[in-house]
Amino acid sequence: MKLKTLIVLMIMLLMSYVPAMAQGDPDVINPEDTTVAEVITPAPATNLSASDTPNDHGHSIDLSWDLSVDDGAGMNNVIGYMVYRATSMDGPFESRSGLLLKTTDYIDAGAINEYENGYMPDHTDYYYKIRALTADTAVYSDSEIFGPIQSYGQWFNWERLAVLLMVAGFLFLTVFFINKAKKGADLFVRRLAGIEAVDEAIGRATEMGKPILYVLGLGTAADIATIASYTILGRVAKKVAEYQTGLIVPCYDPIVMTVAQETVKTAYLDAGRPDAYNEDMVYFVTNQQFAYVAGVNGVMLRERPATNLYMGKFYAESLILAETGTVAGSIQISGTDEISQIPFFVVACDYALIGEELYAASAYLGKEPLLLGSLKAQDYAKAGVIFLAIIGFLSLMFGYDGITDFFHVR
Amino acid sequence: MARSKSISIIILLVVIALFILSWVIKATTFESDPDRISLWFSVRDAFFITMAAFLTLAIFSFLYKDNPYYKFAEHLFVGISAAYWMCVGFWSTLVGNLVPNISETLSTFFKVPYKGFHFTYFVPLILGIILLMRLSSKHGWISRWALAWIVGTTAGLNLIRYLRTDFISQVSNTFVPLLVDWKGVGPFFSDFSLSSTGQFAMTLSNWVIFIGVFCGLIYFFFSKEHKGIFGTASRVGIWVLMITFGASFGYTVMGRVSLLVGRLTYLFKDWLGLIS
Amino acid sequence: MSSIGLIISFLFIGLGLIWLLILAIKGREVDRRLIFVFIGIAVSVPLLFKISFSEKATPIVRDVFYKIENLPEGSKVLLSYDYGPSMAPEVEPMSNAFVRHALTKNHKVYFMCLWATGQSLVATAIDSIVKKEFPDKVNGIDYVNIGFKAGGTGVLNVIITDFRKMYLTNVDGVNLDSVPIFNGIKSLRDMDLLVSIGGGFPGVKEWVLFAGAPGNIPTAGGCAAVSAPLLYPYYPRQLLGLLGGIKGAAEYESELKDVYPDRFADMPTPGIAMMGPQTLAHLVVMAFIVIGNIAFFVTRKKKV
Amino acid sequence: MKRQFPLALVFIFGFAMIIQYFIPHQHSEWVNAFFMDWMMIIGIFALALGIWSLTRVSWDKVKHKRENWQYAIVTLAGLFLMIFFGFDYFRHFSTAVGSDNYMYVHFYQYIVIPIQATMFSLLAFFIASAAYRAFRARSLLATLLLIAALVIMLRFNPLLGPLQPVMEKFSVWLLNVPNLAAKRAIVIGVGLGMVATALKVILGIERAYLGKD
Repeated sequence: MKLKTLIVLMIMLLMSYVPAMAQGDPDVINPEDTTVAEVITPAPATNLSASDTPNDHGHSIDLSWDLSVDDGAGMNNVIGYMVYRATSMDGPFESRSGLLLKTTDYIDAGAINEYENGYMPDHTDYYYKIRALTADTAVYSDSEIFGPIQSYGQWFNWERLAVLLMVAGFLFLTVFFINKAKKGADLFVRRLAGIEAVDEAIGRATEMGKPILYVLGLGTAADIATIASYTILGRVAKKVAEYQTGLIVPCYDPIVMTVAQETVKTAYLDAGRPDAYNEDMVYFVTNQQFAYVAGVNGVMLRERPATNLYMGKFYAESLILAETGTVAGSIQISGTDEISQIPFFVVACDYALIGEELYAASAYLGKEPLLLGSLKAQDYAKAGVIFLAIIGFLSLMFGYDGITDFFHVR
Repeated sequence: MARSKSISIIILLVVIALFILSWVIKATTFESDPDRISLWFSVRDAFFITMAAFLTLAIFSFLYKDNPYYKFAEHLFVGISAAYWMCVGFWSTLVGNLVPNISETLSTFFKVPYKGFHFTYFVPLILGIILLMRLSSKHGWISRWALAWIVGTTAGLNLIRYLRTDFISQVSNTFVPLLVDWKGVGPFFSDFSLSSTGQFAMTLSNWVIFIGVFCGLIYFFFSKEHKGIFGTASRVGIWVLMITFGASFGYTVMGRVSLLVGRLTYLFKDWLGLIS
Repeated sequence: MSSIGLIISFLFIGLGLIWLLILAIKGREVDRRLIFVFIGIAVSVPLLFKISFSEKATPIVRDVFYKIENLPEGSKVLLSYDYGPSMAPEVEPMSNAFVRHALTKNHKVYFMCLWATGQSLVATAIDSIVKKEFPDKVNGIDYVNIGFKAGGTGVLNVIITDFRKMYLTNVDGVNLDSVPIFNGIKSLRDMDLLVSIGGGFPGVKEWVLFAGAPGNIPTAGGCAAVSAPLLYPYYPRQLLGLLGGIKGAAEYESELKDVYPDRFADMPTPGIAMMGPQTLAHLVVMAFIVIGNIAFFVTRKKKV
Repeated sequence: MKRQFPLALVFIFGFAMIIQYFIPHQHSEWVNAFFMDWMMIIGIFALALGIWSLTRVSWDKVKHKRENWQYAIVTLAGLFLMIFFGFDYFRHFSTAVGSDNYMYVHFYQYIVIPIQATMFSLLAFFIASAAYRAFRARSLLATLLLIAALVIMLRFNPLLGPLQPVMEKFSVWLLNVPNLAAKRAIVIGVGLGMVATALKVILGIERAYLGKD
């Protein structure tokens, strides 16, 4: 009974599709009329096969079959299919899908957890059949039953092999070059104007007796740009402590604030000036984009910092900050990986680190071999990308798309 | 000094007078509005609309120079917004998300549907409390455990996420055919057209993309001196970057002007009633 | 009225710019505040005098318009308000136009938002447009608002397989199973069109990457001008069309007025109205760039 | 314990997160799902620290009568009034969405929203002043920047007449093609930088943020 209502409902749902499909007599859909109409049992779907869904967490089975010969041809009375499943050969079978139109495959996925509705346990024998339905709820035909089949989770997602190879390759490169650097190999690094300017800017601030403003941006603790910014802040704070210049770090995200406090404190300790550290150098303003900007603008105009450093994630506020900084007469150095904001920093700041340069900056400032090693690894990876791109072009030219497929990660 | 002080007091008095004037006028115009049921409502609504308008003007005054009105609006904004996010966070995250997963008593107290006990929600609770240990000068170092957890998890999770969503998809999208729909030299010239979906335009675009990406990447090389051919490529790379930045900048002007239009519409329409 | 305004503003701005040009040739730098004054005039005068220019929809906008136009009546259209009040002036005209268009075509409209700040904006849209202009449309049958859930892309990951894992009720607290419009709707895959309005994160890009592309669901978007260049690459394959900034909104509005001249005769067209200030402001910015360059070359010559 | 344990935590959790991506098993999927939830909850505790910091800095200003101390009172008053209204659930408590206290809602609507939108709209002025100052043909790079911006700005200028559709097409091409190339180059670089930074953090090479003592 329940099944019947379900099918009636499905058919009613189908009504909305009828104009688009332009098949089947709309009158037949009315359940009351179907008792009169004479319908012949259609041919069943054939070649049903099932297998565990690959590269997943289990609780799911892939099904495929061939269309009934009466679907869109022959007697042309099949309106769609439904998937049925049972835990034994003799049933009871329950429906697992809605009405599937002209479909030859289906993924039967259940809930993962026992407490959820529709839980589908792994390592259980399942039997499947496909029912070809006609407009008459009582007239249908079932395919042969396929089974038993079990679902289970895999331990490795092969579709993501490309990512694993990249991570592993990059990890190897990084460790390799860091070791090389440790052994004293001289690693050349080209100069980056924006980073060299940081040193000068700290010196300038000291001469002028004015503080340095460091803005970590709007990134949350979950952004790697913010992590990169902590490390730059660490180096800047250390120099600031050595030169005994002031440092102001207004924060947007409270977690970022705590990390930044820890970073600055460590830097002052490293510089041998723990006494000069003051908890209120790094403070929280507010967790709201433009309120934060209003607050930082105020600091710029009232404290008149000699240098403003913007490092991290920035959004629309980038230009407000940079223009106010210009009015205040500060030297401004920025770095962000937020592509839509780089143009504004490039236009309005004295120096702008573009994208990857932000991530390279901490290595530059530290000039530690360990960190320079990772820059070398980055370069090799870029060379690898260029190499791959060329191989990709060539292979596409010869009509082979295996390489592009390999890098197509779902 | 005394003179500038008296001038600023006069300005303040004028501002207050204008504020009251606007409030009164606004309240009387509301009075005739059938939607507002009582005098009290019109007075109250008129106050809020006038305040919003004056705060808008206070922020605009910043364009001239820093001044007490901007300072007032700025400080008020900082305080109120910080508290607002605190309250939103408390109600939607702690009450809406944490409480229903850990305690039935608290769920009833806050009138949220209890979802059942989930021990996993104790992890953030404990980490949050550990983080609060910062306030203790003696045990503050314990809070680093929470920071370490956050930074470690973030680093691992985002490393993968960016590799997947941005990096690899961009790399694989770079694999574009450099000869679109190539059928030979003859057809290429005989069907030559400049239409944007035509073969020539598509091929040209793909070449520009290829060279742009290639030179852009060269520009980002750190461990090699940008000299010779390498230097030329890197220079082409920065050209492409600059053209893009200029284009983005030019494109954004439109959006920013729209925002200003929005604010001025508020002033002209909702406050002054100059336009309908 | 509008022609007087046009003359006044052109006179004002034109003469002012010529004066500045003369100053520039003499080698004087323009005070930034003067630039601000010009921008202020260029934006407010057209607004006060209602100066507007005619708009014609570009293909990228037409694609969205005719997608909604050509869907069969009663199709399911999901509108996600992924923006806050600060972005509203730019993208609200778009969402209003989408709502009007979809309801006129008798589509079923599902409102939601990925931004907490979108909630009140959806409510405003329902109160001021749906209830006032479409009084015969019934909440729960013709449209529904399921509101906001925190989690951004996480929400999309869930609702692409099952709405009910994320949303138990609509905003009024009614169980989704008792909302007629949700009958037979399990996930995003049951929608005929997804429209995300908003330019930040999460926004159109996330809808494409986490819902439209994996679920193979037609996705259209409207976004702030700043994010449009970043979204162009997804058009037309993953994104069937895009309204970029107020210009996109104006084009959509004019298309709507062209196709339904009677229905929308009195429709407010904030998008079109905003193009007047846009055009003048762009002229002013360009004029200042030119003046700046003249000043630059003059001073350089003097130094040499 | 003070230094080694956090580093170990970073290492273990960092690698666990990387590995879980490759395991489609159910035990790894909830880790991903819960992380964001957890971060938000921790974020609220951290926000308490933030409010504490804001209060202390403001109070310090008032106490020592530093420059502009009067305005610090405004901040504190706004903060505590809003917190008071926001937590006023005994009378007005509605749902988990938040307080629906009249003052709370109206403060948001008539103070936060207008100021926020106005701050944002300042950009219209700043974008003009930045363009005036920076778009000068000083060098080849600056000239390229300038020309690209002008071309894009010209695209919907009705005074341009018949040239307008050409400009429109060209600017769309500019946004579609070179823009795409530059974006890809930046994204690929940024991706590598991120991976490098994340690896340095996980391997404990970058540890400035973890304190010293």
